[in-house]
Amino acid sequence: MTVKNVLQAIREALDEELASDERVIVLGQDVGRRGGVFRTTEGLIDRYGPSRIIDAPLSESAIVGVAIGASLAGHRPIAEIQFADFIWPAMDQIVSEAARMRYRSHGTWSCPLVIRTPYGAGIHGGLYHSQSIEATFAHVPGLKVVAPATPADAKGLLKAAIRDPDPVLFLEHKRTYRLIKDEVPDEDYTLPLGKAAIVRPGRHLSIITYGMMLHESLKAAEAAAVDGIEAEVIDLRTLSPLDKTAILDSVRRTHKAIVVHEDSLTGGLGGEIAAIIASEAFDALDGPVVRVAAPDSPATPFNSTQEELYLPNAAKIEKAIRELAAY
Amino acid sequence: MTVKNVLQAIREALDEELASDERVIVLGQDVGRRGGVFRTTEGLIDRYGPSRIIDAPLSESAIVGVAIGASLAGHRPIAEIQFADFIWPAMDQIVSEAARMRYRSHGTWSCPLVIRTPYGAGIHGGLYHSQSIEATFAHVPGLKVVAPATPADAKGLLKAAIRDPDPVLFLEHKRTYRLIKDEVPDEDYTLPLGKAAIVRPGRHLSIITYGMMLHESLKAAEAAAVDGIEAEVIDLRTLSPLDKTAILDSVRRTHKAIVVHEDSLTGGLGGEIAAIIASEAFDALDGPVVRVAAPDSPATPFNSTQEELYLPNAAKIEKAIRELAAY
Amino acid sequence: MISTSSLSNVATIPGDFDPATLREIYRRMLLSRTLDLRAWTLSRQGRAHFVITSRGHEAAEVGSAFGLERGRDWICPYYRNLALAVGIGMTAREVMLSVFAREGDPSSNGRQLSMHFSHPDWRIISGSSVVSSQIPHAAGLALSAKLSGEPVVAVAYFGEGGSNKGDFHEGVNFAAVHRLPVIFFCENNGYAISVPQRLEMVIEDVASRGAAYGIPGVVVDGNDPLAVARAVREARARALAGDGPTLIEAKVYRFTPHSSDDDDRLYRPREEVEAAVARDPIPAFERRLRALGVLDESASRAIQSEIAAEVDDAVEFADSLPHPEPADLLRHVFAENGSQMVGGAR
Amino acid sequence: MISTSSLSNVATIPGDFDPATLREIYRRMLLSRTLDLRAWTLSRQGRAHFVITSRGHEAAEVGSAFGLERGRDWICPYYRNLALAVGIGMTAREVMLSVFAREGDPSSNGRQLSMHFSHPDWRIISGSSVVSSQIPHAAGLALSAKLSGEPVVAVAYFGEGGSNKGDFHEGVNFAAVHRLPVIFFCENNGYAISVPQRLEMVIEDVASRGAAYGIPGVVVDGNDPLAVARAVREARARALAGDGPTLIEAKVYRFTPHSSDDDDRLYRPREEVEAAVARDPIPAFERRLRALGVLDESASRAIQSEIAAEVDDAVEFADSLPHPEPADLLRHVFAENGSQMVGGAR
Ligand SMILES: Cc1ncc(C[n+]2csc(CCOP(=O)(O)OP(=O)(O)O)c2C)c(N)n1
Ligand SMILES: Cc1ncc(C[n+]2csc(CCOP(=O)(O)OP(=O)(O)O)c2C)c(N)n1
Ligand SMILES: [Mg+2]
Ligand SMILES: [Mg+2]
Repeated sequence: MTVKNVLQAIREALDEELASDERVIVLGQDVGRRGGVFRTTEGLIDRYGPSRIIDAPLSESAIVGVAIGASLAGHRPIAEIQFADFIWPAMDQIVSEAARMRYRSHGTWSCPLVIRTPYGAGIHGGLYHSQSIEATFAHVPGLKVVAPATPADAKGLLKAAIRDPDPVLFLEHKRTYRLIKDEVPDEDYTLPLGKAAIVRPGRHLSIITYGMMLHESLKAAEAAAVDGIEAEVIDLRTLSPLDKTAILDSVRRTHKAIVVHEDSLTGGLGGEIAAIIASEAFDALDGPVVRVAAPDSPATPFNSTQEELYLPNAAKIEKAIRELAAY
Repeated sequence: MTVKNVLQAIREALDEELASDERVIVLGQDVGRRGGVFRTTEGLIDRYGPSRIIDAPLSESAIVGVAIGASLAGHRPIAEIQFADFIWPAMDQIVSEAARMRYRSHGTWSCPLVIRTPYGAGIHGGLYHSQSIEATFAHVPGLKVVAPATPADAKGLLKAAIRDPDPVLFLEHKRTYRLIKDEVPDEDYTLPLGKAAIVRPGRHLSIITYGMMLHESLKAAEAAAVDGIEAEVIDLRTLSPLDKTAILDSVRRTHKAIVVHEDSLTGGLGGEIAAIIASEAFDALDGPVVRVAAPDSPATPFNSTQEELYLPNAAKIEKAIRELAAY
Repeated sequence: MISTSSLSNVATIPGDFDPATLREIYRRMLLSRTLDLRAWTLSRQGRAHFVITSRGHEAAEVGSAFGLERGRDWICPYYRNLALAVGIGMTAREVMLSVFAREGDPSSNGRQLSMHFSHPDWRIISGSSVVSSQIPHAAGLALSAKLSGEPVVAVAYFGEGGSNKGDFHEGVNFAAVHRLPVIFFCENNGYAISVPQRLEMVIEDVASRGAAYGIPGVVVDGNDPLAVARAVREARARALAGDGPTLIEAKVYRFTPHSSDDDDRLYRPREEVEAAVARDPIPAFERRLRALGVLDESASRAIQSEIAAEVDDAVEFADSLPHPEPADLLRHVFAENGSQMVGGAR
Repeated sequence: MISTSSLSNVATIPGDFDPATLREIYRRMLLSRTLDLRAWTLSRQGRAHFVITSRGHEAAEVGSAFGLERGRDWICPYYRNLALAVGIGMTAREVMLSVFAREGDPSSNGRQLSMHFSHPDWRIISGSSVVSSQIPHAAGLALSAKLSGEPVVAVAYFGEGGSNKGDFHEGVNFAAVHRLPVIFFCENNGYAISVPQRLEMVIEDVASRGAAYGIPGVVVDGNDPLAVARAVREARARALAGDGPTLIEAKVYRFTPHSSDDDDRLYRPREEVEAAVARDPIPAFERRLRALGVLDESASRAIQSEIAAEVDDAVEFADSLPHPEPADLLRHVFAENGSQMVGGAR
């Protein structure tokens, strides 16, 4: 075990998979000499050369489309979209092509590729360097969506995503990159896609969350624990397919649920999770299913006042915990 | 009042708005001589000429992007995407541009435009002429999403959408085009965006639905009524912003809710609706919030067996009604 | 931009095609045409839900197939490519399985609209109905070939309409930058459904767009299968020599409405259609082969009756097969445990 | 493709620019540069979160503004357009309000990253950070102008990187087909962040892409504001005459890293940067005006100190204003009741 931040963990995962499997290639804007705008691909071009670490023209649709083609012929491309906000031009390639190739060819063809992209707010990125995009993609059958919150998870899940036989959208919360440091196993390991983790056990209510909001939720849970309210905190880690078992088991034990995400409320992933609980654990519920999320405005403004106001945080989550506990 | 089908109602709405407001223009593939692949723009080019009824090159992103530009300068463009399945190449223009223009310019600029597109399955369209796309767009702040189910609603809502100061995605269920016929007022009228309608009152449970599934739900409700189960059927009509008041009022009266949509289950709009109910009407609930939707596979296959299996229908809804009523 | 002239009037056997190959090209064009006509009839009879044709495009499509290493080169087709599928090697039965959407259809097992072909043995990649999304795929397949050193090319097929889409621009440019072994094959029939070329683009030749990417653009007579085969062969040689992509534009005409759902009388003058049909590449090629002595009356009749039987058999065979299993609906959304992938499983 | 030669060495006052205009072009270039440097310093001091510069692009951007009818022609800028905003007419205070993201910032009221300009009076349309999405908007604005008969053009600004995106292809093609009064203005600085031009495209000149759409492409020396202004003026005249769009490519160099978050030492040799800076268009233009007798030592000094004061004032002013109100966060997602729209409210 060595303490690393999320950035380092991701870089290591890329490096190890490139080293062990020559089918793995990386393509995206500025992934070469520049080492990526967040330095996640730093040094890779020196080690693997420009034929495997490919600086792409400013063409998101081609980046994903070319990755699809390469994956069809047996490569294992890792496409990088520089910011999640710029993934929309590649929407068609992701939704219509990567996610449906296996289904539409009845299993003849498949797209074992990973699309990595930094998402989320809290670093003064303004409207177009802050977006959360997970709800949109978690609604796409045939695509897996992964969103780790810690260095060890980031590494283990990224390696699993690269080895996965299906297309995976790998969401890296950019605020966690340098902020979140923790022990990372030194040996080669993967973590299974589709499995949530109980990060903090508790008996009074369940908080279901992921990404940066895991850390805010944990803080909130600690604060509420001072008054004897024990919140269980679940990190979903994979957003599609959802680990329904983990969600429902927890709520059946605690009888109350709060879903927390940074994305805007309406149509966010929290709706799906709340719906699952309301339909499949209804009999166990002792209170409304609560959602803590950003308001329904288009991403966070650049100025600091409003960025703070926009984002969910430990204080807002704590308030929700206390209210639900008192219900 | 005259009996018309949805196609005729839409064509009339276009015609009337083109006639009364010279800022209105139509652009899209095959909207000219061809009159649209479903004939919704039939005859318009003869009446308004090729400068207002514009056949566009095969470029969805430009169709929406050009509409945005024209709307900024004061026109009222109606962009047609030939099939909803082909809207993804325009995703960026819709999400990043049209929906955010007003917000990001703090009200200086705005995009009063309509994007019309036929969606939905049931006409043997296979994987790429059948998709439901509403959940994705209902999660986009700054964009309104409308999905009428009847001729009169289609006309009144389309006219309102054209006159609306904000971008509206107008979803036309292609199976309703010729199938659904009903009385349409002869005079000029609009219907307010954001207002649901109680199409069938009932006291035992609420069915919340829209589009083609309204008609299947009504059939199911009639079938269940034979045994004295009275389902209230609500047609949302506008999917964003949602008419929360109508949803919650109904569920507070009936104490039980079924959400029905043709789109695939996970991450569908039903999740949001169920979540609203589970959080804001929890105390009124006498049973789980039930969802009836397509399975999590990528749209409906072409062959008839599987298309039928894939789609929700009256029988499946009736089953859900009976089960929930018995809960 | 290079313009390859039609060779239709040359009266000696072209040195680069032996008589058997010439007859085979003809046979496949005719097989495609016959399947096409039958599929159209089936749709008019209500036995097929939806069909889309390649009538008028046969010389371009079959010709292109004969410029490739069939089964080794990667094919990214579009919905207009019935003749291409037949040209590459798909059988009448396989085509009819797609038309009837029956269990065992190798393209999609009845999931896709007809004429959306896919075949593992022929390296025909499944395409969606979304215009031009296959173009970057071909670039990616070519990237893969280049990286692994396999001496094959990838070919993307699309219409002139598709050349106006972002994915054309991005995909071709990417391939050009990396000098990938890929051929972009544009079938210019002058219309995107009803939209005539003058409302699609200002330029005359899609091939002239090659210059925007620094790659050669070649115009070829799409009614001449041999000219097309040669243009493709040359582009292939260039690609394998490391000289990167070529944009080939075959000038063709679509004889039918866009699909069984279309009515082209709304937008195409009948005289225009009739004039194109008068230049039908199939009888023209037959006449040419007769003039060359490669085909005679009896051989021609033999081919025709063989094809008629083949198509009859294919219809009967496909229609005898069951619809896909209901339970099959949810298969292959994701990899199944222990399933062998073609992609990603080298 | 036309290549407009640099006029840098001509020693008589160009007939088409009067001395006051020449001085004003110079003043705006210098004002932009001074604001740019100050914004960079503010970001290094932590007083601004993020800045992006137009240093090195000033001659191209201010020059282009002086080829337009400022305030009447529609401007669709990108993030590299500080000098353009100043060239069109935005004030130092308005720029600094964007940098500080304060209440009253006309571009976005502090919602967008700095240098994402918008201004109703100047018809500067708000742009996102998404590369090239503004290109189809300019086509749409031009369509609107054409339909309503207003004799104005729309201009889209973007980098050579942006010319590889689908929206460039689709937007330019649409405008070409409809002969819309629009100018596509490409600022080619040889890099998309770190990606050098040879990895972005095979061709030398983005302007040569005009041919793919049947429109003229013009290369112009982006260090020469007058050559740029003339090229824009000509394109404007062509557009208003009904002859459709022009693609102009100004060759420039970005003096700074991509943004305050970038470190260009990772990818650009220092000698290359230094060589470009040695050709800095601002002192070059000053020398030229001096040689022409349009500017003398004292006038030059007066401009400099006026600008210094203007920028000091702008910083002080902007920094004295409050951050946007918390309650403002949810405004303008949709139209507010009774609000007057600029768009859609003619
Ligand atoms: C992205 C997209 N937009 C629209 C359509 C609907 N559509 C199907 S074919 C077609 C015209 C295509 O024309 P072209 O590329 O010239 O090919 P052709 O059919 O003429 O061979 C259109 C508009 C589609 N399939 N995909
Ligand atoms: C669609 C999209 N992809 C990626 C980015 C990230 N990004 C911002 S600027 C830039 C490079 C742009 O280069 P160019 O168009 O040449 O303009 P320049 O900055 O050189 O003036 C990139 C990749 C973006 N803003 N939008
Ligand atoms: Mg065509
Ligand atoms: Mg650049």
